[in-house]
Amino acid sequence: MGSNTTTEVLTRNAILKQFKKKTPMQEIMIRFVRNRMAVVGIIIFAVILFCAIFADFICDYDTMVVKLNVAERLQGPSAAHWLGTDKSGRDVFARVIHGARTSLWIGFVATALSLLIGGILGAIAGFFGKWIDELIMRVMDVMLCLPEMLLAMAIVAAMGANVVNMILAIGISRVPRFARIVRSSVLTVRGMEYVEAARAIGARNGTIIARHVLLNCLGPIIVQVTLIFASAILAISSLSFLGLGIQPPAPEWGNMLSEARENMRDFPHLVLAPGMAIFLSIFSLNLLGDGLRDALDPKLKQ
Amino acid sequence: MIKYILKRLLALIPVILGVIFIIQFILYISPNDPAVVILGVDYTPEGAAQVRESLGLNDPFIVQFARYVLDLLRGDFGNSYVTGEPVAVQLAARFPNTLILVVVSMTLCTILSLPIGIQSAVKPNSWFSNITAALGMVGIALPTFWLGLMLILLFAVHLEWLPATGSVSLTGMILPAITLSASFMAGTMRTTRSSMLDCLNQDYIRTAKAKGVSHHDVIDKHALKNALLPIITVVGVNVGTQMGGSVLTETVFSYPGLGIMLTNGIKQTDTPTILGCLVVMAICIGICNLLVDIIFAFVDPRIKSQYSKRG
Amino acid sequence: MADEILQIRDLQIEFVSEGEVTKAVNGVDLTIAEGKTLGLVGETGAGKTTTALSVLNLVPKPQGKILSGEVILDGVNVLEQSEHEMEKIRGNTVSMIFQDPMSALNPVMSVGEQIAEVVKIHEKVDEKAAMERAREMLETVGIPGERAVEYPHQFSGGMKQRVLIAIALACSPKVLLADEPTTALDVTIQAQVLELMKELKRKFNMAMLMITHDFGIVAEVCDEVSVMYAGKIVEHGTLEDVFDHKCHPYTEGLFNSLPDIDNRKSELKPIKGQMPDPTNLPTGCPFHPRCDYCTERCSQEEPPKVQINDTHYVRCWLYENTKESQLKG
Amino acid sequence: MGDVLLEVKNLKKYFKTPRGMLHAVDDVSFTLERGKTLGIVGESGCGKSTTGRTILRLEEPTSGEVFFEGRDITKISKHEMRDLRKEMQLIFQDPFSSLDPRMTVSQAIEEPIKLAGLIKDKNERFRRVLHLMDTVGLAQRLVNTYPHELDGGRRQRIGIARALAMNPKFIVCDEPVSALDVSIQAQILNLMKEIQKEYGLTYIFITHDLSVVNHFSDDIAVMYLGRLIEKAPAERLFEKPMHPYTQALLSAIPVPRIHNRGERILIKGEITSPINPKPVCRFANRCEYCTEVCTSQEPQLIEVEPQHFVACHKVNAEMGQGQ
Repeated sequence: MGSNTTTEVLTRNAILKQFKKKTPMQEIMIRFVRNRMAVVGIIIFAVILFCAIFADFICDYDTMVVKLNVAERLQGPSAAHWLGTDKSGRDVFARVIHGARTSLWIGFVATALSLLIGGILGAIAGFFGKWIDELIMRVMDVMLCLPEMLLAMAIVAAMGANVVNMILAIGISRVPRFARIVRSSVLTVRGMEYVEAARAIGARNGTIIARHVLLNCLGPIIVQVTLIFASAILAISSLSFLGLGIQPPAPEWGNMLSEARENMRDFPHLVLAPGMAIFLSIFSLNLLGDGLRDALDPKLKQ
Repeated sequence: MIKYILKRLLALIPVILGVIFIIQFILYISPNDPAVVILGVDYTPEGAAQVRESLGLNDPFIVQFARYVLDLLRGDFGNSYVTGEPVAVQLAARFPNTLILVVVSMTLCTILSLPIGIQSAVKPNSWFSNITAALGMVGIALPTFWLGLMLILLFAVHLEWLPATGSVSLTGMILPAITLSASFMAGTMRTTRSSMLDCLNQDYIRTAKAKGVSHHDVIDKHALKNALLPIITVVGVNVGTQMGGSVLTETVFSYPGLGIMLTNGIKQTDTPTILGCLVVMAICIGICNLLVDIIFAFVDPRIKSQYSKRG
Repeated sequence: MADEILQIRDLQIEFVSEGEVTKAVNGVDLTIAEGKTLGLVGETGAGKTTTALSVLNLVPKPQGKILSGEVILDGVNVLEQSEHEMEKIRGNTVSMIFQDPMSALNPVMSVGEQIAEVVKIHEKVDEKAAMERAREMLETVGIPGERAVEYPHQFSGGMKQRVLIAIALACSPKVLLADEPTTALDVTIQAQVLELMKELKRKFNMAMLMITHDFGIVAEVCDEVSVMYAGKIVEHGTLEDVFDHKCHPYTEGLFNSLPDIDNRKSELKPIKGQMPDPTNLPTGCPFHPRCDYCTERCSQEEPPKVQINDTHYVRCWLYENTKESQLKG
Repeated sequence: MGDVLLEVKNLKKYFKTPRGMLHAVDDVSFTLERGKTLGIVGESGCGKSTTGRTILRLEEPTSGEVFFEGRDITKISKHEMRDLRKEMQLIFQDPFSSLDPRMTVSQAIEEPIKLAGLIKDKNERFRRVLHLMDTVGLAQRLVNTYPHELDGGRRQRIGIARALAMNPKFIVCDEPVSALDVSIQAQILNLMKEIQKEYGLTYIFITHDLSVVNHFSDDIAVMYLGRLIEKAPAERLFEKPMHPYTQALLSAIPVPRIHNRGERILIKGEITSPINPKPVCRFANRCEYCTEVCTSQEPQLIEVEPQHFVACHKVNAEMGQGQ
């Protein structure tokens, strides 16, 4: 048993292990980690994500985030209130932290929604082609004629401003983007010779789609997911800023900015903090997306 | 060429009809009752029924859609539920303001970002290229409305150089235009840079160099003309996105344009106003796309010859 | 000799990317006499194109670095010329035709403009005269002059290559560098283009460096041939020298890899192994790992240039003693 | 006639294009005996690759029949066709795009065996993979390598191993060596000859390189714009090409020798594309012997001497006179 001098005795795993190499996934990781900006992006995003997940441990929601406390209104930064308080005496730091939770989860659900709908539509259009492709893409073209912001506003206008409607509005308005990117990557991969090669060895359509097409489409879609996540976060705060999204006293960066406007002349920190939070989330996601794009780019693989 | 333009123009019609259809459908399925908006405190079930009947809201959706389109052809956008005035009047007053803002900001954005993008592509590893790339990353991530607020703080509140409120005047336009163009500037710059870089790596650039074409002409005559195609597309798409972005900018600066009208319309659930604003913006964007297609045909001989031969 | 129009001496070029050094050209010497054609034969990655680009001083920077050597074109060392000086030389004294005609023409300029451009740069003529010349050049390469207003996408691959030849020849250069000009073309079109190039070479009386991997093309158009392997010229001679008295095992291997069109039963005797990795070239003779005659010495010491006769030399230890015996005999 | 493995009858494949119907393969018929190699040559756009793919039903034929071991495979269900794929394989032209970039060498070779369910035991299956790698000359240490890390020759060896994995009887080789350097090309050609002998394979060898096809094939078929215009045993075709296009094609080969070079026949013009072709000789506009009949009637493929088929009015007329 112990002898592994001949091929006969060696099992499959033993040989595979003997010549073990880096998988493409590991190589992508290495390329990603080498990219300094991408690492900065992922660190910033990790901090924001941490705040969002553990917001309740960092600051109590009921006492610090939503409770009115007129006695302590409009204070500057202090030991008790790191970023001061707003016009209702609520702790700005606590609101920014809890705002991360709002933005991230709504953004996440909205992105997932649009990926789901757009992905399915794009995949159908790409796989089946012909009239169904024509139909889906014409509808997407029409939707693209309406900027995402305006479409989202129209949906909120019709359905009313609340969390569910906002998810719907942001999710649906980003469907065309996903549909297009998924369709084009499906088309590219479908045209590759290795897909025909799989058919030539008798693979079924299902196997081809799962093993060869989808796996190879993943790269550009992942990149797009990060970028659309960023745009969803921006949309949430934009809608809330306009008063069409999350309503105060619930903490949201956009509505914080909107509320802070009237006092910004004397208390500029009120607009600085939530603005920086929006900026950093989008910035980090964009860096992440760019880093992923570079790491996944087959051209750099040589 | 004329045939090409006509063909594009015809293709625009179903797109605009489609946009109107989508917007109207979204508003149609809304649970909001227009009668409540119109009657306000005078609301009675009978009165409401009468209002609905007179507005034709009991008709099937497709009839309402057809009626709206037909009215639109006569320039009739319906009357506001809140004020009862024709929406068209309001639109006529507001739309030019938004258009001016978008045009100014577009121009600003293009004038600044094209040369920067080209320069940073020509010298891809220089400090200039690195700094502008970093600025671009920051610019893209800046939320428009926050940037607007910060600019007000700096230039209106602290330095007191410019008014905090936007208006259709030289000084009143500066801050809104900068705000609106900032994020697009970064995007246009990045596209210019990457499409220039792409073109500079093409074989025909090597051919041009081998001919003895000077460095300057290689960039101006050979690379730029090819790089222009994706840039034009992005600038075209920007117009649409800027229309969307103008809603936020106008709100920040209380600039009297379509954006504020739209936001107010939504808050008051004033359907004809919402519909009117969105339709005007969509038509505007459609026309922009048409212009891009036409410019494309002039720049790209592949489209031009396709039509000149058989047209 | 006075009539040498192009002379490359001890050229060494390497590329650096992501810390890896690719040794593309490792001490190339070659000369072309006025009006003669030299074939440069080798497989992918042998450094043929890089050698040709160095004549135009167009080795891509900053990755590409010319470590040593000189390229003397019509009496001037182009590697020492300023960019401005080079612009006057490129397209005028020396022109180049590239491998892929599909992407070598600018898609948004008419072919007439592209030919006229080179005329305008090098000969002080106005727009109209330049366009007139462009039309003449098109006729010269067998395309009706009125097609000058058309754009590259309206031409087929063979036609595009003709346009590129017209661009290259518009200013009657003394040297033409042709980088696999027919590889991307079909056989019958290749025959047309080769015929055209031979005819034009006579007409313009220029020297030509013909880069190819095909000995058939060499036999067709060249006077002399250099065989390149891993950035070095391993054998050089006249057509007779190389075709009838080939010396280097690599040259021999290349010929043995070609199917014999007259004897279809003949067996192919391929060279064993793969092309060496240019970032990690073997020591000694770069061909030694694939060579059937490899000795201890081959793997350690680089073989010198051995002159077989006046026109024929080879870089191989096998012929080390040939020189003396030849001299004696 | 010997043991016929493949018979193609009036095979047609048309594609719809914006400019009209593209007759990529138009009425092609031939038979191929077991253990032999048929070379199909022609220039780009002549339909040689489409012919190969249509025979394997990777493209559905527009009309016509393909008999494989006496069975018309154009009539069988997709399910049956999948089973039949074990017997008929394809080697691709481009060793760079025909391999899934996310599959290692061993995974790529294992895939067809797994899909066909030939060997259930994992270790046994893997031994088969190693055996195949050995057959095509891939070192065992490459099992976990990805295609992008290998050169063209090695990638093409993977492609051959994949094709061999299911013990096929028949392989269509679509320009298997045209992307490779000369020295590697000879290695692969020799390898393909060896495995043909060892496995008793029948090949269709598609290429544009006439000297390669001459070396490799028993019979050669020449295609032009979707039509089969001449077919003959390789020796005969090179000795006495009859169709003017074949003559020009053969004379256009740059021969790597400096003595006894033949005179070259240059043909004018360029290949167009067979979109809505008129029923005339498709070579007529480039042919120096073109007569009235060439531009009014389509020539049929006729056996002018044993095993030598030509579709040319001029040849037909001459042979008719001769008899």
